[in-house]
Amino acid sequence: MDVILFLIFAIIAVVCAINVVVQTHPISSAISLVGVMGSLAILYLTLGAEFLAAAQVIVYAGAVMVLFVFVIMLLNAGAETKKGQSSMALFLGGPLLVALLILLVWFVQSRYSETVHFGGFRGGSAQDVGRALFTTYLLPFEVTSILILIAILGAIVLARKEMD
Amino acid sequence: MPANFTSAADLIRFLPEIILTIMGTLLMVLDPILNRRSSYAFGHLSIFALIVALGGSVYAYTQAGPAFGGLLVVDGFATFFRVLVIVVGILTILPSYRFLQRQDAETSEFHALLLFSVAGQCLMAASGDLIMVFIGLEISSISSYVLAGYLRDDKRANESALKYFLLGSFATAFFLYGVALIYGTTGTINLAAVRTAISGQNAPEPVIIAVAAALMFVGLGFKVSAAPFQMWAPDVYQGAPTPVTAFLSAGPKAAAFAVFLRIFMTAFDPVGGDWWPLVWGSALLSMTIGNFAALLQSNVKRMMAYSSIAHAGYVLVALTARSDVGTAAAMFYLAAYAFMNVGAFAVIGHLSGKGERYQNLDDFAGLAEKQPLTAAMLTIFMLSLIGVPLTGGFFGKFYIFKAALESHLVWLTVLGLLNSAVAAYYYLRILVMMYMHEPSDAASKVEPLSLGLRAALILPAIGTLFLGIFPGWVLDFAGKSSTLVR
Amino acid sequence: MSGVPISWYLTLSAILFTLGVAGFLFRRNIITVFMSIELMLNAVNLSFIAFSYRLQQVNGHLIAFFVMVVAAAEAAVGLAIILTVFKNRQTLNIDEIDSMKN
Amino acid sequence: MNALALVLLVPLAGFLVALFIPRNAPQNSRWWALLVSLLAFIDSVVMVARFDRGSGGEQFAIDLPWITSPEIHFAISVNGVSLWLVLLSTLLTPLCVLISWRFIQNRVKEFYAFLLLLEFGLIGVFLAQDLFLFYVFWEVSLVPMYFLIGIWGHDRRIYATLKFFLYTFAGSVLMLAAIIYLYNRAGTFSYAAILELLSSGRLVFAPGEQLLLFLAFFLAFAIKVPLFPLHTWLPDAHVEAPAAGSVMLASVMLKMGTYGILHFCLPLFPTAARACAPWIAVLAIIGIIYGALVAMVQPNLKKLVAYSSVSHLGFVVLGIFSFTQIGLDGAVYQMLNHGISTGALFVIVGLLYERRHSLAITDFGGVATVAPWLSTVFLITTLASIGLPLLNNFVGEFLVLQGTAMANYTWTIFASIGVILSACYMLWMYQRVIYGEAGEEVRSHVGDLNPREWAAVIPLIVMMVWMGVYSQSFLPPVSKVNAHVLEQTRINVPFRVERFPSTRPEVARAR
Repeated sequence: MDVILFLIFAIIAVVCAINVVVQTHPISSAISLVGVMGSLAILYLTLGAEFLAAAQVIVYAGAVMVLFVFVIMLLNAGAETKKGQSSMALFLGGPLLVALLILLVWFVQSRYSETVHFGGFRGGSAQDVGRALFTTYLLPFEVTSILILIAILGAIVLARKEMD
Repeated sequence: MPANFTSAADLIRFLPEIILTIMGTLLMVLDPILNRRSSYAFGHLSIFALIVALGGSVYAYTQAGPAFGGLLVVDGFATFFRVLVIVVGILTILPSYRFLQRQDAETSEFHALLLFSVAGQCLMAASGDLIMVFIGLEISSISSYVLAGYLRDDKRANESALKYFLLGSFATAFFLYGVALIYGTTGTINLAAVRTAISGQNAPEPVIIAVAAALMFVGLGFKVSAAPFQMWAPDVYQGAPTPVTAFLSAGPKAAAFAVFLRIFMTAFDPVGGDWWPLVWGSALLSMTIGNFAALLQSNVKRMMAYSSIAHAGYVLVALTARSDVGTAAAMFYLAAYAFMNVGAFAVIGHLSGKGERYQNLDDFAGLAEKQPLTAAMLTIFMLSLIGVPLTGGFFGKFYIFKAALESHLVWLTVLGLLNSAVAAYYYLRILVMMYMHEPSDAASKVEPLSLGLRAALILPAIGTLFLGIFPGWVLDFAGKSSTLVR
Repeated sequence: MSGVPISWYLTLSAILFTLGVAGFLFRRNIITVFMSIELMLNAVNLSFIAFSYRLQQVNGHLIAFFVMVVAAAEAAVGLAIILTVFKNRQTLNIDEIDSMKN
Repeated sequence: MNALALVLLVPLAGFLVALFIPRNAPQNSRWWALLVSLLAFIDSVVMVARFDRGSGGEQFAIDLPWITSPEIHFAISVNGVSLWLVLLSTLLTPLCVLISWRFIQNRVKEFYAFLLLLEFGLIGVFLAQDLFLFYVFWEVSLVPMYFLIGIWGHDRRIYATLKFFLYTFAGSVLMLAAIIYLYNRAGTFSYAAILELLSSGRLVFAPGEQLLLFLAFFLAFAIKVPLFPLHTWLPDAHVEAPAAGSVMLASVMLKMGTYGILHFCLPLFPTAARACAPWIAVLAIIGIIYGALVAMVQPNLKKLVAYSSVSHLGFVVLGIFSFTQIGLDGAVYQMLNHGISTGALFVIVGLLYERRHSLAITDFGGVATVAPWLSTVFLITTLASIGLPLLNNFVGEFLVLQGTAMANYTWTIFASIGVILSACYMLWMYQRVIYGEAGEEVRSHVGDLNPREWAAVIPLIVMMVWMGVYSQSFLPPVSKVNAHVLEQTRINVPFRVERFPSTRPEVARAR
């Protein structure tokens, strides 16, 4: 049952991810990315990360991707026209990519034989995350607020009508 | 789980970041009031903030120790880099008074972003945990992205910001993947704990740590613009507003190197045998690519970008040495580099004129005749970048290669030194232009030095000479704190 | 009933990460490139959460949470930058944004 | 106060003050530079007077800690060789100030400031007893010369100055690597301490290691000398430099290389030095003959003198690598002689250029008729340069050849060719410039020496005669130092290279 659940969503995630990369129209890529995020949210659930699953849907799929779609629509971005790849990307990126994939798959397969059972970890509820967030991780939590402030400030600086 | 998670000592150790954040926010809030009075008020206020933060970080050092349960570590190393990035912040603001005025772009946001960015860098310098490294890195980076694109209507600035942003985020993802692997294999992301975990009895397979180290190396390599991850630097440095370029090449870079050194010398030190060839290759490649590409540039900002790649290579040589002396040498070099580079960019920004039209090598022609002081200061910076004795750049280079030779890196030393001889050529070209040609259009139109600019030139020059003639004090401090990093 | 080996999750994460890198390297549309980065960050998050399960700790969740927050902030700034670029150049093709080559 | 410290500090202080003289008061700059350089000269004369000729060691030592880790000292002292080189530098600087008095009209302030900085760097090189400090001075002296050539030079000055800087800089970075390596092995930068470690056998270099270190040092010095295949920067730099720059470059700066070889390469790496001696000697001889031959066909006065420098410096290197007391003495003496006589040649060429604004030999002719005194001075200098007995070069060349003959007679024969050739090209040049019909240009522009110029040439003429007639004023301290150096080269030397290749019997008979 767990295996089937994993496989279904893993395959959805991979297919969607491939779609993100191969679709020429950004809007299709964006929709596919939402698919990846959704299936990942389910996988988070199987790993016992309830809070993160919710956050994934709300923050990522809900907020970030909406922003993306909004910008795509706003700019009325069409499909990619130019198909010629820059040679540097092909020559440098291709081998790098294959090496990365082989390396990662190899080393990941060679270890970690623990298995995941649905419900095998119950420490990821909102309560648990919340407690950690306001004790051990209080500092990063507070500091992240600066980050949000910068994001707001940055968006204002870049998108404002004119300098004064 | 710690019961009392904040104490007074914790807050003191966190003082510089607190000060900078509060002042940054204050700047935004006070914008409507200050804007009407004087456009200089923002600059004054942020310099004040940085000076207070400087005091804060020194005060924090008197209470040295870990804070927030090991998330932060305030030690000599952290203090060294905190002070360094704050000083870089001050030296960035000084020339930007006039620069921003000329581009009609004085706003409180510029200064607020700068303060936040410096705060992020302070955080990076002092973080003892990968999550803090990550957040500090992002605070510093995101504000830098915006600063690079600060002149919104300038095409080059847009492009600069875009490339910086895309490649920066890309690098962050690699870094994070490395963090994930470390977390998965050791169960912790605290640097000291990671060190214990991978050197202990039941240490995980070294190859996994090596892969994690490699991924983090990719991420940090992008941030410090080390080859082969250097390709963004020329476009970004050329396109960004010059004071911002100066800042990018000194502040975030120093902070990224601080993180680099701390992670690799603390957490990954036990597996040093696995990663040093990687750093060795990157060091050599950075020096070579940087210096040889710089030979071909006619745009000075672009040339300085390649030069900064080369200098990242020199610092990597110090890292390759994997010793306390190497760490101290890297610290010293970054300090010297910050002075000479920020100073050089101050001159470039001063000369560039409205809309940054004059950035070419030819535009420096005859500057010595029109403005001897500016030319003399730039000469000091260039000689320091070349590595001529009695400047900080020379002593830093000397110390780096001394550390390398102590670690038996003979070839890297020889190749590095030969590289620095190649580099002499393109720095000298600027001197040739300034002193040995008839004044150009740009040099004839150059404005008189404003007070801020004067300070922005003379202070780094004093710093450069001080580090070259009396390196002892800084060196002792660096040497003392480098042993504590482990 | 047998469970899913944790390495399957990690492999999935590696595949997604690699796809993200591929998208970053080979796509020309800036927005798609940016989405590839988001994909990479998601892959990393999956690793964190899988490792967290293995270690039976909540810490990995928190790191993943911070990654999400940072990604959101990055998205806001990144999209703003993309907007300014588009406004000045009317293109989203990354190859056409090269005004500074020698 | 220690006379030595003053010699070094006066030019430095002079330089710093010169930076603050207003730009619109060039006359102040000139007088200031003259005053400072004369002060330094007087001071070095005092130092020479106080120098204890009886002892061969380092004197007036000052040793102040500079940087604690790594341990670097500000250690300076003077010995029987550096004594004269310092005197040479301080003697020539005021003369350079004098000959530039009218010639340099733009950016006067910077010119004299750089000249004083140059003096400071050059003196420092000869005095430093700490390897790090030595490197510092070595490089510091490079910068003012770079500007002197680049700003006040002739048409192709930029090319020349870049070439000059890059050649020397590239050579010296390897020396820096070797210095650092030496420090890591010996734990000190102190020259005396390293020598002590070497002689007591506590520091031993493997042959290959020693060879590489020797080559790293030697390359830096050989470029500066310049030894034959590395000499190409020199004609360019000389020709393009202003007169004062040429004088300082030829007379003092080139000696940095030969002094370095004598002071560092030989005592520190004796085995490698002896092993390389045959090769280096061959290069030196090629330099002697090649320099002379090329000088012969030069249409340009300065270029001619520059190539003659290549030839003369070959003698110095040859003398050093003869590894004999007489050869070494001759080499040092020749260093001083070359400083005086080539310095004088460049001064005179500079005076001619100032008048005629040309360096082409064909543009002159008949100078004797319009400027008899100038021609006389020129004649004395030319004869000195050729090596006429009773003038200085004769003593040096004779000693070098004698020393070389003791080491290897074949070398002597070939080197002697250089002496003959130098007579040819110098006299031919003199004839073309001075005698013959005076052209219109020469007649209207070339005047005789004025008092200021007399002041610049008289000291040089005096020195030429003095050094030629009574070399005993100078040689004894030099011999003492050289004896030390030679002694040092016999320590830890597993094998000896006395002759090369094997002396041929017929040559031996001829001897």
